[in-house]
Amino acid sequence: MNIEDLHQIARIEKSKQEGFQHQIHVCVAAGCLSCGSGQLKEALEKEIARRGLDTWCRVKGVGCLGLCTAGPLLSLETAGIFYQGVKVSDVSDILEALGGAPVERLICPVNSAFFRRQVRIVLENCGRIDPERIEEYMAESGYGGLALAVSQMSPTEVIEEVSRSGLRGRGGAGFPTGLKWTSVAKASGLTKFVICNADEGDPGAFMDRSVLESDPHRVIEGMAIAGYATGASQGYIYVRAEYPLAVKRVRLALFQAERMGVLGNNIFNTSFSFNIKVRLGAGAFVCGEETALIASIEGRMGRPRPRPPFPAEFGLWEHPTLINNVETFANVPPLIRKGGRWFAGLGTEKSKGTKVFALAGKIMNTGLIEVPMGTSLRDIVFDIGGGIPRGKEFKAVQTGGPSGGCIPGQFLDMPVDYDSLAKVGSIMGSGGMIVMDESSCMVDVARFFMEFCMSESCGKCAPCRVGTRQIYDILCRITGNLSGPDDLAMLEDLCDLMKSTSLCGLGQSAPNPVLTTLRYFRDDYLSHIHDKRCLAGACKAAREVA
Amino acid sequence: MKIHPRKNVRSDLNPSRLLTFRIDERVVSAHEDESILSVARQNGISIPTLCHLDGLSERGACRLCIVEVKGVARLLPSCVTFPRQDMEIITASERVVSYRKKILELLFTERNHVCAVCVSNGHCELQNLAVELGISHVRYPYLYPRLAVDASHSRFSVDHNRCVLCLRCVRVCDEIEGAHTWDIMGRGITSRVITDLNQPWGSSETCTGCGKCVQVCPTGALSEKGKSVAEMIKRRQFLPYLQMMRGRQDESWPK
Amino acid sequence: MAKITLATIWLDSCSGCHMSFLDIDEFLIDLAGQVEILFSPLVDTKSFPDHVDVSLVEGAVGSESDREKVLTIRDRSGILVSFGDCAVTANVPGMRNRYPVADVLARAYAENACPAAAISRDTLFFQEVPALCPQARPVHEFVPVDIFLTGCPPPPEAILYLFSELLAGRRPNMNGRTRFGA
Amino acid sequence: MKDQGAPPEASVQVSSKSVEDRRLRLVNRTMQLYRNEAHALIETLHAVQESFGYLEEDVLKYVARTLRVPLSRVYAVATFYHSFSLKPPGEHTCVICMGTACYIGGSGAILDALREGEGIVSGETTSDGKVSLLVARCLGSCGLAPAGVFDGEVTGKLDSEHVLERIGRWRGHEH
Repeated sequence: MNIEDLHQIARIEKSKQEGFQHQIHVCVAAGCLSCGSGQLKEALEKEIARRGLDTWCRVKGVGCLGLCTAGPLLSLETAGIFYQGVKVSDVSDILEALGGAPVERLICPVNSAFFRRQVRIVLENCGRIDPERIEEYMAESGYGGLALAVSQMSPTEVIEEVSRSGLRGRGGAGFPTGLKWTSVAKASGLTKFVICNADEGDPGAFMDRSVLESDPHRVIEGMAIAGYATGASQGYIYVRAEYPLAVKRVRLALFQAERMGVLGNNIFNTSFSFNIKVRLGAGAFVCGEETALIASIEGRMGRPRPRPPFPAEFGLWEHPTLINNVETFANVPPLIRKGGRWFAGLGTEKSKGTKVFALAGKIMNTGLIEVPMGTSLRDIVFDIGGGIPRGKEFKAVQTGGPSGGCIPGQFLDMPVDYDSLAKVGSIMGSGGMIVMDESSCMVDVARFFMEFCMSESCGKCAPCRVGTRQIYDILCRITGNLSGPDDLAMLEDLCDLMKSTSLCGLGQSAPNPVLTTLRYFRDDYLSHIHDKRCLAGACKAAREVA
Repeated sequence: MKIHPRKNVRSDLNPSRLLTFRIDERVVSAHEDESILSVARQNGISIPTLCHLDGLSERGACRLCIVEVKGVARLLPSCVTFPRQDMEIITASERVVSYRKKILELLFTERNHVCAVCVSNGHCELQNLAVELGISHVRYPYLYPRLAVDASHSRFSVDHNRCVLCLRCVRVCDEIEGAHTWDIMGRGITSRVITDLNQPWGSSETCTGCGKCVQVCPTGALSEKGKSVAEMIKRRQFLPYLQMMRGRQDESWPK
Repeated sequence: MAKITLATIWLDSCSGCHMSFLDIDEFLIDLAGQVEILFSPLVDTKSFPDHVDVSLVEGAVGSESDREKVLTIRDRSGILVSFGDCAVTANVPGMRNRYPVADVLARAYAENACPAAAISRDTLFFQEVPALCPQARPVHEFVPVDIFLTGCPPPPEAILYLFSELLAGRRPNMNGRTRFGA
Repeated sequence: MKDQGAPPEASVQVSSKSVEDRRLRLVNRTMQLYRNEAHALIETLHAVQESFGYLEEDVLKYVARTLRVPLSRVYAVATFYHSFSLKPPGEHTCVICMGTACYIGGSGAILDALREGEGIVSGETTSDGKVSLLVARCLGSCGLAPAGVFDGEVTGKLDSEHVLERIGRWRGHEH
């Protein structure tokens, strides 16, 4: 394949799509599939064929439309109409309304803040293209970034463009992507690897899953560009086995990309070659840590090892290795196509671009959103998210999963970016955002996360292995109203120990949910300890005390 | 079990730089590929360790050997940290010592370490560390897990109640004996050392019965049968020698 | 100089620490001149005095009655010494903590009885003796402890050192004089 | 020199299995795909889990020999990762999501109800062998919290009655 071929495929695909007067997009990402969008799509196809409408109307399975709470979702691309909660019995009404007045009772307001306030870069194709057809991705300028990079830019220029964009790792810590690529490119060695971390382990996060299910080629293209820039010719996508649909679509996408020649040898008639393999995770949160992930790809237990040496010089099979997460790679193709300066124009001074969040918990609009960095928490929760259901009071928003923290109402006007979140004791994390209302006891929430860290601790270093268990026991005693006078001091003492002495990021950040709830919701703790009462009324006394 | 870059073998082809730096206010010099722990010990400065053992690969896991380095906020494990020119290392600041104590106390709570009835009483590295660090009592609640004793092997026994998961047994079996009979199952607080497919040691097909694992074990977890309280004394002088012999470059002596 | 008043007690333990105390031999005579024992298994007193300067508590807290005693002692003592490994770590009494109390009693008094006793499990729960707590725990988990004297038993030299420091009005530093399991 | 290619006894001891057991096909294919290299261990265990439903001890031995990985290492990997199970599963499988959104949404109460109503604890199979109950860290279906999977079918917005009812049906009794 050369660049002309790419443009040709895009042109053909475009004109084919324009041939249809109506395109009905049915969301077939995991969320809507589990409310029956698969059957809905089938019913639509059958009915269209029965009515003989198939020459001017087409049904297309697309990736996540965002508003998971209202599934199954359906969009009429040309008319710009969204239908929500669609059932098989609605099919004939929908088809009859085509071209006329929409079906009133199914309408999902598109001009609501949920849709209006989003800026989509990573999700630009989500809900618009069929993730199982490479041609549709190409019709949206897909693989154009790779073509541009390998044919007109030197590897150094690609890295310069990435550095100029100010893109930071979207996996959690926010390490500057350009810097990471530079160190891998500079590392000595002929064999290098690129790994995409799709082991999205944070409970309450589903951004990576949605991207892989809705637009897998974007990640593949990003990895290939990274391979070109760093001098790697082999890539791995390490994806959770718990995401069967994402695995299936990634495998299909890889197959198509190889067949089309955008992966393999001599890509776009250059000397650049790049291949990608899929490796399945097996249910270990700690494998999100770089060195543990590498151990897992090598077929071993995912136990982190001390760094340095960093994977950039001593990684997979001892070779220099670049590890970025799904969303980071997904940002790369548009960044190359449109330039680093364009990307740097979005977001805040130190956090550029946009961020995808998975909104969940006690919030009206649960689902997937993408907003510019620096959007305030209030805008996200109350405007885009539609606020708290059933007239309840907002209590906290949890970001960063088990490594993050609970942010109270007083910080609602804080801009969401890496540094502001760090300042209040939380982290950006991979983008899970869980909203809690007054019915959640924050000690119980801390206990929930500590239970998670305890059972996900790899057990290698003593502070994390035993510390998580001791902290969990204390939190159980507190929620069970069985705590002693010294428990609070011991809790703080152990959190400090784990933070300072654990081997890897999991152990060092595991105390964050406890520390932030202690800082902002101390009353929840004190009420349990002194009055033997749960302020939120959420904890059953003396439950599950070890 | 390769978890860390192999030490470069120094030779004329691969010279290593000699560095000068400070440990506890003392000026020392060492090669760039010698760990801070090893340099400190050569200079008579003791740093407590549990998972480290001369002659085995490093794990960096017990966290007892953490030290402070001036200008670095994080505490660094000295067994896997290498010196840099003009580095200033403090091995026993108040902060570091207090963390070491807490880690050791956590280890005491994790399993059932009843020194009074232990074969290794008086010869135990865990017990000695408690004395060295001045631990008079354990502030955290003991967890009292229910763990088994496996005495199925004809000469040795393993008592999980006394295991600190240093994994010296796993490493010596893999790296020196070459059998890899031992490994570690599960994760987190439920981790446990196993032989073969988590079967009784006595039924292991791969165990050569060499007993190296018993000798390197820092506590009474692995012991020789027939030893009563305080009678188990470990001898491991063979280790550095074996490592040298097995790691040597020219595989055979001139015959 | 006024004598310091002393109480000693054993809870869930073997009394070995008290034996080690007696092993300071001739120094007992010196000590007798400077210390007045108000309450101890070694003297005949029925109830704990209102105040003592120093209390040595041997043994783990293994029953509800132990717990009450330890609370009283803390209340009425100037300096409370956790005396020996059982008090400091729960030691041997703590080895039963992994098993349910009923199983422990059955094992000790029925299964291992010699000759095999025809005792059923139910009759093992006597009314006359204090019921065991689910676990035997160290003293400092119940009350603040001032001095920890480890060892099973603590060596006589360490006990002697403890007293000589206390008598000199100093807070003894036990580091290096004894250890767990000594 | 002894041939190093085929591990000794491998063919003898598992011959009965490899010839007759069709379930080994997927396992063998996976190992061949990776040229029987040790790093294929996790992928191979996935294949074993998929075709046998759990990791059978004999198969673990077979995999260890073929990939030339120590037995203890195979067991270590098999128990480190939560996707693998060493016990045969029940006829039906129910997975309850305990991700943050689902927990906030009440999945803890569902587990409590299952324990009280059906006597099942997560990670275990009912004594009649009908139902295995598992807990997932996050299904990624947070928009539908609390979510669960019943024999592979993801279902959202669960409540205790609904779950008890489905499990009761599997076990052949009503609630």
